[in-house]
Amino acid sequence: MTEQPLPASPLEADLEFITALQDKEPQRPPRSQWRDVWDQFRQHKGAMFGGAFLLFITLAVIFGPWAWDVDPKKLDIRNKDWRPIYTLLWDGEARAGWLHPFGTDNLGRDILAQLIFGGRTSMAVGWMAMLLALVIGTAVGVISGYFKKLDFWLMRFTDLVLSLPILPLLLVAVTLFRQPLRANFGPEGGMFILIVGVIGLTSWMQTARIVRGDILALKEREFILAARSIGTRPGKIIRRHLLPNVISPIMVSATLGLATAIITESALSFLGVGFPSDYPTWGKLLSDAVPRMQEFPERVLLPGISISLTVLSVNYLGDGLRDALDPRIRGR
Amino acid sequence: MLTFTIRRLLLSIPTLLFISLVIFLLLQLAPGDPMAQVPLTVPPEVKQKMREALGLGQPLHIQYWKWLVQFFWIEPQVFIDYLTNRSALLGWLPDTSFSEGQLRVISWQTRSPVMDIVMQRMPQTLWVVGLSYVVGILIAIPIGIYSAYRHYSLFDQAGTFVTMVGFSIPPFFTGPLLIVIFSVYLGWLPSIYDTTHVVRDWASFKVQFMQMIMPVMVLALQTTAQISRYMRGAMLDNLNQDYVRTARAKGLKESVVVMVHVLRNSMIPVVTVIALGMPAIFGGAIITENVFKVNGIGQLLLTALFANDIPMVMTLTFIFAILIVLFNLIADVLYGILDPRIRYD
Amino acid sequence: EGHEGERGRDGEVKIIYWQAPSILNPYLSGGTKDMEAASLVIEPLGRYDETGALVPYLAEEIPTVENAGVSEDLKSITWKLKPDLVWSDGSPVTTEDVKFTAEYCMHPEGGCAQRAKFDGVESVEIIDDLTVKVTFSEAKPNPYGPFMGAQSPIIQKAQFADCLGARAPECTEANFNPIGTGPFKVKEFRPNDVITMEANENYREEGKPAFASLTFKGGGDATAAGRAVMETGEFDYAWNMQLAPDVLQKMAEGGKGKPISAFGTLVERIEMNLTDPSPDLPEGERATVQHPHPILSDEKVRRALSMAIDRELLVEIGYGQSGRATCNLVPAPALYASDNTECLTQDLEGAKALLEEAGWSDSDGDGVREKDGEKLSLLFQTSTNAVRQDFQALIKDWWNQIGVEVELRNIDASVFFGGDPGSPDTFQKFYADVEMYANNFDGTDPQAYLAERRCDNEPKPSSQWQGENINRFCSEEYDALLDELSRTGEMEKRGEIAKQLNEMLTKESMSLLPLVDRGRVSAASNTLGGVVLNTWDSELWNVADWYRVE
Amino acid sequence: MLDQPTATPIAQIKGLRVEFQTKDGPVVGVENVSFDINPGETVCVVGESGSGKSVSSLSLMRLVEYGGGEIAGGELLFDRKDHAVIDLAHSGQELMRHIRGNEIGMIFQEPMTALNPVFTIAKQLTEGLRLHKNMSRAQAEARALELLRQVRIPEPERRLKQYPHELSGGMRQRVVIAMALACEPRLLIADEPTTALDVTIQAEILALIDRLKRETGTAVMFITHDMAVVAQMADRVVVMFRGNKVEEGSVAQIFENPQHAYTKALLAAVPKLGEMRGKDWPEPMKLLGTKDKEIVPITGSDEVLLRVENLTTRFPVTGGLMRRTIANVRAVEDLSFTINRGQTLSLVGESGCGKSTAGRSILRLVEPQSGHVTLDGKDIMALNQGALRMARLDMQMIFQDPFASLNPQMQLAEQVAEPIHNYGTLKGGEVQKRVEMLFDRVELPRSFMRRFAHELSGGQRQRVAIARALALNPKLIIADEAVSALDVSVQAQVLNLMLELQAEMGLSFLFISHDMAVVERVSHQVGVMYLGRIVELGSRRRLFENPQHPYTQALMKAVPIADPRQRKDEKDLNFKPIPSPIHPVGYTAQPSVYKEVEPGHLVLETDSGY
Ligand SMILES: Nc1ncnc2c1ncn2[C@@H]1O[C@H](COP(=O)(O)OP(=O)(O)OP(=O)(O)O)[C@@H](O)[C@H]1O
Ligand SMILES: Nc1ncnc2c1ncn2[C@@H]1O[C@H](COP(=O)(O)OP(=O)(O)OP(=O)(O)O)[C@@H](O)[C@H]1O
Ligand SMILES: [Mg+2]
Ligand SMILES: [Mg+2]
Repeated sequence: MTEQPLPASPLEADLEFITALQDKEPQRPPRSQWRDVWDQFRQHKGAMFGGAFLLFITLAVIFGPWAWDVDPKKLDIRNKDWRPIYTLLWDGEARAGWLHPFGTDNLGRDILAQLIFGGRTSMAVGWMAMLLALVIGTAVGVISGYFKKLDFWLMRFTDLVLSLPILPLLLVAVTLFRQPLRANFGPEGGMFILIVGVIGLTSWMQTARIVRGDILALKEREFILAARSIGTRPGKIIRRHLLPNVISPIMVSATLGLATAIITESALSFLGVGFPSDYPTWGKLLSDAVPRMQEFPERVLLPGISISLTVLSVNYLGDGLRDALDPRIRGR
Repeated sequence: MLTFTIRRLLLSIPTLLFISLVIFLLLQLAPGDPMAQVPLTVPPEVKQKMREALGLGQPLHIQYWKWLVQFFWIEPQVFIDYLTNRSALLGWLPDTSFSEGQLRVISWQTRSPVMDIVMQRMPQTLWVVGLSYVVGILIAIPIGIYSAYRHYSLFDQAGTFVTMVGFSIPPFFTGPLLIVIFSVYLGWLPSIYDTTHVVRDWASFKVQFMQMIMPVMVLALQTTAQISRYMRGAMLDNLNQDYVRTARAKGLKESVVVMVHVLRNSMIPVVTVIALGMPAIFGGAIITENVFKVNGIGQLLLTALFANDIPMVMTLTFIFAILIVLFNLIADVLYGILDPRIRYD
Repeated sequence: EGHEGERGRDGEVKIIYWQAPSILNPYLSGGTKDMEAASLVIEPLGRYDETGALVPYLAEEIPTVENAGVSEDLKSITWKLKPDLVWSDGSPVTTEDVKFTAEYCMHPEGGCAQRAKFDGVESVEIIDDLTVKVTFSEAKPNPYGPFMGAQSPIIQKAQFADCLGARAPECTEANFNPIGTGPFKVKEFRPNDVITMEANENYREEGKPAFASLTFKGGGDATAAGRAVMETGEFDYAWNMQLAPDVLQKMAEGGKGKPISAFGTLVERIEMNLTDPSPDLPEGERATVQHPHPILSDEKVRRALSMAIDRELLVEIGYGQSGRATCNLVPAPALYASDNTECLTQDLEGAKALLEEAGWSDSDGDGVREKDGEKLSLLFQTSTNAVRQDFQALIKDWWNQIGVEVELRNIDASVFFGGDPGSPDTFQKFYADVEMYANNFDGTDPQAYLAERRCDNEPKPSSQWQGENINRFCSEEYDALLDELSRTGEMEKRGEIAKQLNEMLTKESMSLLPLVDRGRVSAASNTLGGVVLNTWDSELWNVADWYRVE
Repeated sequence: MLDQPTATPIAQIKGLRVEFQTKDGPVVGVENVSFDINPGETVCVVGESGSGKSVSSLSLMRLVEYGGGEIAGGELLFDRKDHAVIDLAHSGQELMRHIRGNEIGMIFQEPMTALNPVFTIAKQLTEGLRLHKNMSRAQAEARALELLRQVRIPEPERRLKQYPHELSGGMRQRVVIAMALACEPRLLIADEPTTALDVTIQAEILALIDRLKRETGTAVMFITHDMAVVAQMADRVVVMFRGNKVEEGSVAQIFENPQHAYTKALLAAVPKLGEMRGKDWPEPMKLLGTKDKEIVPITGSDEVLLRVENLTTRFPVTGGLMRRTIANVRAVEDLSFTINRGQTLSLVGESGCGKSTAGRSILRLVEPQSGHVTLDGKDIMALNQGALRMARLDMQMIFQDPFASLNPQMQLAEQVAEPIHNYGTLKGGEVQKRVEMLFDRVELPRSFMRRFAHELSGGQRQRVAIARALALNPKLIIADEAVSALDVSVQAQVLNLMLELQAEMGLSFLFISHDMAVVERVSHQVGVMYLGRIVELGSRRRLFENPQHPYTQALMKAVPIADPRQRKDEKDLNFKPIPSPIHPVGYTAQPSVYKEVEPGHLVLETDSGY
């Protein structure tokens, strides 16, 4: 194919009429896409709050151990059942002090340190399981929406997984995979992979359904046909044209997914299948503290609030991101 | 629509058979043993004998086939017998006795037919879990509507906040919390659900009401959170549609525009979401039932799981699978019925 | 005493078991919850009382050698029923029913959970309507297996006649609603949920039970059950309050009820795996006697591990009033309990010295001892249970202090105690270095219990991992002494031997570290009178004597 | 009518100013607009997209508030029946609700979305009646039936029970009109009521509104951007431009003696049917504002580039339990034509006649049943997927909806570069250069390269789509209704651009459209399609000057002409509903047999169903 020279524009403007007839130019100067995203994002107060809190809590659980270098597993029986420092405000007699600002548990383990370490695990489990579920859900959704032949089977597969009971599944997984995983990743790493795997593998179905529905609708849009007509391969159509357009339902699933993953992990702790017992997670701290919640309400409230705030901020962040990532909304 | 439904129903049969096989194999693979609750003082050989008496030693395919026959052939016969012998509806038919002498699906734990126990558990499960679903929906829908109508208002923000908090707090925390407040400190509500309570008159209804408040509320919190999010989203989508402007141009009242025109359209996706949530009602709510001792299907599944009562777990999960497949279908059909634009086949 | 009066005068009593009964036939289940629920309805010939002494129930008296009820050669025992006994349906109780009970449980296809109670029974002969004779194939120093205690009550022949052997599970109606002689009879049984009962109008004692009806609720967890009795007063009696002492105490402050406790033979212990559980070994050789444990085979290490534990503190944290630190595997009855208290004082320094002596020293300064390049590192497993996890944490902490690295693992109880040979996580397989659980023995005689530690009785692949010698202890001397015990009838002598055996396992070899002698804890409402907690039989053994205090 | 000075105007808009509060601060939707509407008069408001036409009308209904707008100034005087004149801009919503639908009726732009999809036609029609006229259900339904008859919907009884989606676009629009007329309003506002419709249906709707106006004496405010429609409908014309009124006058004045430059430019941009009479070759339009440039006819060559023979495309209709194919939609049936290098063949016809399917079948974006497509000697039908992809290098497509055919999430430069990347025709920096050159070529500022589709106007978007189609230097471009969605002024520019490109690069076009005037302007050859077949095929000149097939003749009649003196009469129109293209599986279609009436002018002899 030879390159044909395109002649320069022949139209020279007659100023008076051209203003009347030419297309209006957008008033705003062009800006970088990410600047735009950021500007839109910044306008969403909830998202800013959510993002800031999430950043804070992520940094806190990552760098917290340096700032507060107490070992969360360290027992100190003599100093058990300390109250958080603020109880001194109304009860001068309370066992509390700066040594353990959030108090200690019934074996004298420092609650602040446990919260930090527990947060690490919970956040990691939450994020990883959510990402895994998202990846699977999106993949299944996109594939079954896009390839008509696979649709039926993938959707029936989704039904299948939907009806699998999670608890026996986890027990099976533990039996089958714990030994090799433990050998390769250590007892905690292995369990981490297992839990993330099981939660991720059993919570992608909703995402898949929603994404599929959206893809089915998008597929009928003309720009997909256009992409096909300019020779875009299916893989690329999915990546470049379909996926960016289903980002908002994916965002919503992601928010709910993170919350569900953190909560499922805690439910597993509650049912006694999960990390080694001396390995704190927010869910486990919460469920361990429930029997003593009358005397030591802080032990349920602290992890409870941590979970809620994290989930909440992820939700707001998701709302904001969805608005910011959609150029149509961003334009307004 | 009818052929669509029939076609889907037919296709779901092999799907379900496959699901049952997967569940069966999964449970076989699962570690654990029905003898776990027998005290350690009972010697191993006795336990071995007990296992054999349960039919544990048989080859897998025989066990699976036996279950299939029992579930798909004998249990329906039992049901027919029940209908013709005892039910009010069909009791006038000559009594049948198809199932006499046939071995039904027997629970290892209780040595009684699984289906009988399931039927026994249904009322309290439906009362508590089902009612909580209804309550959750009844709360969620107005919240969703108003949040969308007053998008980004204070109410919307507060609604989002409360529902998300509700969604993020696990029931094993909210349950005991409510018990401590309302049962222990205030002494207003019972902490333990009485499954044998029968509502006969006003007073006994009050008792029933009191004992249901807490579990229903704990469960409804989760439903509310989810449904109100969907409702809000659907309303937002529809409020900007052209037909809303048309309705306004007719001079309709704002309430009619929103509550008739917009709501009807927004309910279409929400109703299907609600339908998809239905199987969970029959599946019970494991943790909440446990916390309040409601002893519905969820608690049944949990105890069966911990006791490794495979026939029970197998049957329950499979019933659950049937419901999921069925309600998936119902959701699709509902969608088609509610939305005149959708026509299957 | 205020509990005299007519039957049913006190209305309703409500009992909560956080594990719900699933069947009322102890022969088909063996689970404690089922057995105790059944004990309200069906009764044995005799029971153990709170001191472990035998008391007649359906029998006129307890047969002994002295009253010629037991033959001199210890090979037979003759029971005499009380006259005029009737079932709750009004039909008379006869020795036919007793004989049938034995037949029912001894049927080879029945899978009877209490089969061990009938071990060695050669025949059950009816002498007359009220007299029945049980003959054993060999001398039985303890002939009170059959028909004694909650495990082996008498069932009605008329009701169960069609339920023998393989047909046992088909008799749902009978299994759920057995006709009995006990103070109550079943009105409605909802498996795993709730049982409603009403007073048995044919009960043999005048004016008993004091309650006209009984509700037996199941489900939930110990905390909730305790709360319902002690804090909200919704229930009268709650079973098995396995809760941390501070939690229990806080609940008692609720003022509606109080915890009650009594001690039996249940001992929480740590088993030391004497074989090598390393995953590097081929399956089939792992944790078998072919490979002695590389670390724990050394008695000094085991002793050091024991010395590092502060048992009193464990009790304080985990059990409070309802536990006692112990160094014995057999803590009771007094006749068999050794007075060994050596282990009760924690000695971390001594433990360290002992490890040094054994060649384990921390040469690289990382806080973990090594020997020949191998780290002193242990995997410590137990079942999932809040108190056990606290124990694990504490013990791990102490062992860390003496330079032992510990990895903790907790396994779901249904798997851990399940005994499924396919699972790597059962306590029998013991694919870990140390493990913790509790066990006790039935009745008052420890012979069978001690005999579990015989050589060759360990779980192993060839026995499908069944076997009770969990720590794979093996000593010829021990086995010889066991044989002597089984030949000895004289009580004093038996006590001596049992103590010696107990010490061989604990004090001398340290192959098993008893930690806590665990009592039964239950909670009873302040308005409930007549409760006597019994650890040797069903907790509800004297429910006929319960009454309402105003 | 115009010369009656007596009646007071029904509505007077005085100095209207409407502002919208947006995130980027206030936006002025309408700056300063004043005009009157007299009883029994049709006032056409014209202007390009975004000039504030809809906002003015919505302000009159006081519906702008619901879209976030605010009437910032001016008066909206409305003469109620009792001759009390009130200012709508300041009356309460309660009163407005009474006026809306009752005294002012409104017809909206989009018939597809203006009806609530989940309610029956009856419900939607009677709602207003029951509210404003306090009718009982039965009365209201009787009136609804009457209304449907009035707007000439076939089988009105059945329609009442149907849902909007079961009606065709034209019928839906008629329902919307019936709805607006339900309470016999004194003022009817019609906001682009025909933009989305076919010519034939458009003609009918226009005639309908005109008739109703005459019969009921309602005043009509008719909003449109189509000058041809204005010529057909208006008594008076208001020209709007960027929120201001720039000119007002009687229809004759505006068309014959426009004063404002914008009006002139607008009129110049309107293609008029018959303008090309007597010319053999298509040529670019003479637009105002362009320098006096020579207008060169485009002759093309005689060399055949694309040959389509007996092309047939069917879509299966499945049904029954086993989902077997029970019938086929015969979208394209035995189609044959050729396109020469550098020339344009246009396919015209009504919605659903198979134009798009024909275009897509040639690219094999849908798989045809049978037939041959030869492009530059290459047999497209015989290619496998890989080769087909390569063959698409030579043929590209431009779609109808410029918004839908661009990915909203991608920057424009990326989208234009995408085909280049796909085929790897260029590498590295050259891609960028080529994209820049393409932007220059379609006269888009380079600053647009990093924008998103929604930031552009419709015409600009369509230019991006053209740039994308040009990126690979194709030989053939299939333009599927490429200008239908554009404003006239913009449409003219895009058309000129296409013609220029053709002249310079020797491109061939398959131009798909339903707009006869546009087709007349751009084509060398024209094929008229009906029910999947070409009923008449020939050179543009012969076909337009001597239409032979009855369908072609009817089509020609329906096209509105931008000349107020050539108004059509409803009597001239004579359209039958298009029969269903669905046929059972066993049905065999007859082959298309043509009669050559003139050299190169073929007319279908086979029964086409018309
Ligand atoms: N809801 C809104 N928010 C912000 N700006 C708006 C809104 N509605 C209209 N506008 C602005 O008001 C101006 C006039 O819009 P209007 O809809 O009246 O145009 P129009 O002449 O009807 O165009 P079209 O022919 O496309 O229908 C436009 O610039 C538009 O951007
Ligand atoms: N994917 C498809 N499946 C089934 N039928 C289809 C499909 N695409 C088009 N059709 C049918 O084929 C016929 C021709 O459709 P086509 O889109 O080609 O018409 P058109 O002339 O382009 O109409 P328009 O002017 O509305 O674009 C119509 O009856 C249409 O309903
Ligand atoms: Mg408009
Ligand atoms: Mg088309």
